[in-house]
Amino acid sequence: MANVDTPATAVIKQQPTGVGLAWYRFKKSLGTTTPYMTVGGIALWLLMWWLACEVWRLPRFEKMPGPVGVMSELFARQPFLGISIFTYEFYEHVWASCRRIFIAFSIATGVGVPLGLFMGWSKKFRDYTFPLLETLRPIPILAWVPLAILMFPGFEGPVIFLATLASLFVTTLNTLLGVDSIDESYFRAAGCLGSKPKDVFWHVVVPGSLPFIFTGLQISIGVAWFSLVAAEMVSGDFGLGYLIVDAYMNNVTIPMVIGMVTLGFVGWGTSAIVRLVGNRLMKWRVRALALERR
Amino acid sequence: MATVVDSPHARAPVQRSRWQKLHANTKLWRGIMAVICALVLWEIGSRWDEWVGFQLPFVGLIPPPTDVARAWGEVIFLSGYWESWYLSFKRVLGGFLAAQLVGIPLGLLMAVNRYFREIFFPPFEVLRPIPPLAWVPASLIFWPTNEMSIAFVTFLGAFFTIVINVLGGARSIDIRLLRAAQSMGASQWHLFSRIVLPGTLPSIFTGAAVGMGITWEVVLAAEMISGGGTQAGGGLGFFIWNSYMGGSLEQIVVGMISIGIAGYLSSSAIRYLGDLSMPWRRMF
Amino acid sequence: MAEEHTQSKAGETAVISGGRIELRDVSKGYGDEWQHEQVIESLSIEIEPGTLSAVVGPSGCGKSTLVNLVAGFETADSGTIRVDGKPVTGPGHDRMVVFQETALMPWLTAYQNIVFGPKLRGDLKGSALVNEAERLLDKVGLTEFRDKYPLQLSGGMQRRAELARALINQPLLMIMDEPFRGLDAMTRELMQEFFLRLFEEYRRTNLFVTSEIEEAIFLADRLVVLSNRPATVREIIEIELPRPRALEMLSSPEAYDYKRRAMEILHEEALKSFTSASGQTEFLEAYSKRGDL
Amino acid sequence: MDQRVSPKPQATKGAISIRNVTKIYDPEGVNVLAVDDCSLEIGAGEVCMIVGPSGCGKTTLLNAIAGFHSITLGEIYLDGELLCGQEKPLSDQGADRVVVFQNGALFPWKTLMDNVAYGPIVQGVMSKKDAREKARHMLAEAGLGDVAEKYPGEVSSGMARRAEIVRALINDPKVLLLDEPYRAMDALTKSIMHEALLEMYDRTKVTIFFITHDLEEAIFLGDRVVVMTTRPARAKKIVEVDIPRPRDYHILSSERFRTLVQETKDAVHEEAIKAFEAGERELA
Repeated sequence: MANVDTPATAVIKQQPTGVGLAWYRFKKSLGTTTPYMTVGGIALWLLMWWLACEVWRLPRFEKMPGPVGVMSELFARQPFLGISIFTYEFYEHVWASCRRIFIAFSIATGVGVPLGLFMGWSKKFRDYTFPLLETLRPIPILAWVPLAILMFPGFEGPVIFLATLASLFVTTLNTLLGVDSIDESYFRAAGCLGSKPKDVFWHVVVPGSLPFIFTGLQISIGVAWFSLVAAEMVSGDFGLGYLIVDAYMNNVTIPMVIGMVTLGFVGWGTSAIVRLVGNRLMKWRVRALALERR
Repeated sequence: MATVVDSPHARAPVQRSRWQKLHANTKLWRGIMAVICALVLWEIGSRWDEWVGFQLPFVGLIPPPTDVARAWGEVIFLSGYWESWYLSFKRVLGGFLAAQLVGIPLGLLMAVNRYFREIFFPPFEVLRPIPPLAWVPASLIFWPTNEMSIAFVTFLGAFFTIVINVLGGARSIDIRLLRAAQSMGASQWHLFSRIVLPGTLPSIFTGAAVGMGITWEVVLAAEMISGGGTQAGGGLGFFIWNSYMGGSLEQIVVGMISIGIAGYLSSSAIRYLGDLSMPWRRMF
Repeated sequence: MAEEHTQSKAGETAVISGGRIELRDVSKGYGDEWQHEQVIESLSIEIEPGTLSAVVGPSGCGKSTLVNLVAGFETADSGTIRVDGKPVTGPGHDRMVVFQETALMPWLTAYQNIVFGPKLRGDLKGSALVNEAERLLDKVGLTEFRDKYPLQLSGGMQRRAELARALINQPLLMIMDEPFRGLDAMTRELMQEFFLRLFEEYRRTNLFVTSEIEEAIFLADRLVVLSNRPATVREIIEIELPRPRALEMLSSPEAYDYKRRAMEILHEEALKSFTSASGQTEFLEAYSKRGDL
Repeated sequence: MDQRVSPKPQATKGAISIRNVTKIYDPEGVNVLAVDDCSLEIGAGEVCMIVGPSGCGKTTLLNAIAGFHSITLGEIYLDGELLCGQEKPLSDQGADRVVVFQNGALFPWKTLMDNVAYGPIVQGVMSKKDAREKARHMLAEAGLGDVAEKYPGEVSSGMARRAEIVRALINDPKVLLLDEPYRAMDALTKSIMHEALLEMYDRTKVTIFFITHDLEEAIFLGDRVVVMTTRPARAKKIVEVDIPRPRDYHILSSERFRTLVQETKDAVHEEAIKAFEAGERELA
């Protein structure tokens, strides 16, 4: 019998798992220049902003608030201009925007994914619906603002409609791309194994297009935020977009920057959540990709 | 042994002219039919209240296609309409070209030089999630004229997209091409100009096409938000907002369709430019 | 030390000496402290100038890493690699690589790909370069396809274009990294015959990595059989088939003998790579039940 | 007493009869004659190898039997039942004829065990629990016991291919249709795959319709080797492989094996030259 010598990957010490491994990787990366550069990069940018706005007060820059002003206001117990992480009004705006995004995103996903799947699944349905989608898609979402205001009474309706419309196009198209990306042999394999059309749909079409669906969802959440901010600026009464415009109207610049920073943070957070859910649902892909990177 | 087997079953290839192919293309017919049905339904929907008396919830509020067509007929002869086309295109091109001129070199530099990437990428990533339109008020304050603030926000819209695409494209070039060039004596500059640059071209055009889409969105919004407020800013965005203020619903839809066509024309221009400059991507 | 390359007239064999490769105790590993992967362990080979040595080994045993080391794309952790006595420091046009699934520049036509090297270095200029390129294009049978882009060429044609691109740089050593992998059997057979005629005419030292044993026996003067990962030289089998080689020689008794010897070693090594990779014991028992080992 | 000596099950099912099948593809009016009046009889429990130049229509035959593509003329019978013919040009897909594909078609999103258990569950032949139990047992028998919980992306191509064959066998098919399953593998993995396939064949005696380019693989595995002409495909020559079973890889160096390989090689080489020239002409 062939003598099986020691396994090829010579493991010296017991390999730590999870946090231990992450800590080891972090310690090891301190050796390289990357972490210092990252911190340095952000520090440099903050410094420039601070110098331009608060120290040198350059011609155009003095109207803008510096990082120190914004941070002190943001973290102040009783903020001078009423907006900080301790004031209720701040969270009201954040909650208003997030609620709208959540509603718009779930409607767009609830309608867009099945629509995309069905368009990919039946050629006839696709021939009828795809041209409609393609004629409407080039129209920028914000061109719908006036119509949205007309069609939907009140403030909430138009804002949510615009964000939904924006992400609907992206979600449907990417789901459709996902179904097209599935290799023909998977359909044939399922056919060979005696699956009825229903089985092929649930066991091949849906899981097969999942990677593209989640790429689409990530873009769609970004587009939803994009349209939401604009809609809130034009017609909203609450929300981060409105906060920024309201601050602009009252010529108070600090809440405006707070609004922008929060938008950036919340926007990044929501797309991180979508990515997390995606990885959770597609364990098979995460493991295969990890294997490749090793 | 006859090389080409002539057999009774072989049928001569049927020569069909381009028009016949077009005619037989069921996909095309279904598409046209679908669009016509949609238009008819829209017409019936919005005229519903005239015929039956009560108004349908959504469609009822929108002007019917026939009115829109008539409004478009009138508007076409107004110089203001074409002027707004011109102004919007000017703003879009201005911001877009600026974003490409700054974004492409920055993306390439970040892809090639590790230290430059490690310094500039983090702040870039921090600013990227902020939707471009959130910058409109700040840019209105910062820049002296209305025109420059719109241009700045348009620039931002396309800038983040092009940098991300160029960076991704430049770093996913097949390592074997770089190695083949190295073994043929390519210097650092040769590697950059002869391998990295052409290799990133496809991603540059993808980034530009997406950037163009965003630029139109941003210009439209900026024109609505800023133009609507103070002096007449002009442009299709303002045209739509102005029609809304003036209460003529048909012109709103005319504006929407016009900007849709403008957007479509500009992104297909970029696609055409892409095919032109990358002949090597065609399969035959 | 390399003797001056005599300009070859069409058809006359170009006499090249030089291109002697010496690898002594070369080792190479990847990864960090926890997941250290030793790919090559104290490997020593000596390849005579003007000969074609085929390197075979179980899949994933580190053959491509060996190519990268000799070509200078990666540096060995320990041991020395010398070409004509000079240690290898980095990539150079004296060692040209033909990659696995062709690495032609997609944005350059076949002709532009071929002249890329000389034009870059400025060795050949103007009409000299054009004649040389035309001659090579004709030799690889791509004259009518000179202005086609790689995407518009078939697999076989792309391989021949890359061969021409390597040869025009007049390398001392040609390194072939499984160049015919991914071709269907028919095109592969024709490419092997084509490559053989080219080798027997140019007689450039050649390091030919492949996982197909029959291909190795048909093309090579020597068979370097590598062990499972971490790769080292398990055995060297001299192929005494006369040159110029013909397809029929592959069904001669000596050829089958070479094949059986190589298969036996590689079977053993492949099994090790199977068991250590996935550690199934049942498979080993099921396999041994058949009484083959 | 090792299993090989026990009485082997006599094959009673899986006889395929292909009678004067012709297939004409019609992409946009260019009538491509892929298979021309091809007739072939495959006995029950026989390993029939199909070899021929690439793109000669071998796969078209497989697609017709499996029910992926229709046929233009002729009939195909399985155990006397009509699979497809004039009235029914497209045979119904079913678990009695399972295909193993060239680049593998295990569902990447299911573990190996769920892949194997998929067939019986979907056909309602077994409950989920029994199907998974039988899947685990069959995978262990094929030496994949402890990778049963892994995803296809995490195992080597050799293991994935063996799991795919187990996925076919769990349905107890009449015919196993293999489309160059070991093409992308190097010689060594291939030799181990051959051993596993032969061992499985001795156990189950299922009819095997095997398309391949590798002539040695054809002679080593097959009872009969059918050499197809270049396009349009027709059975040009049938080589009877009278090497006794069970076979192991020692026969590779036997005299009889070598003459059979040479005989097949001459027939195929001739067709290859024609296909090669035709191919080059097409591309020029």
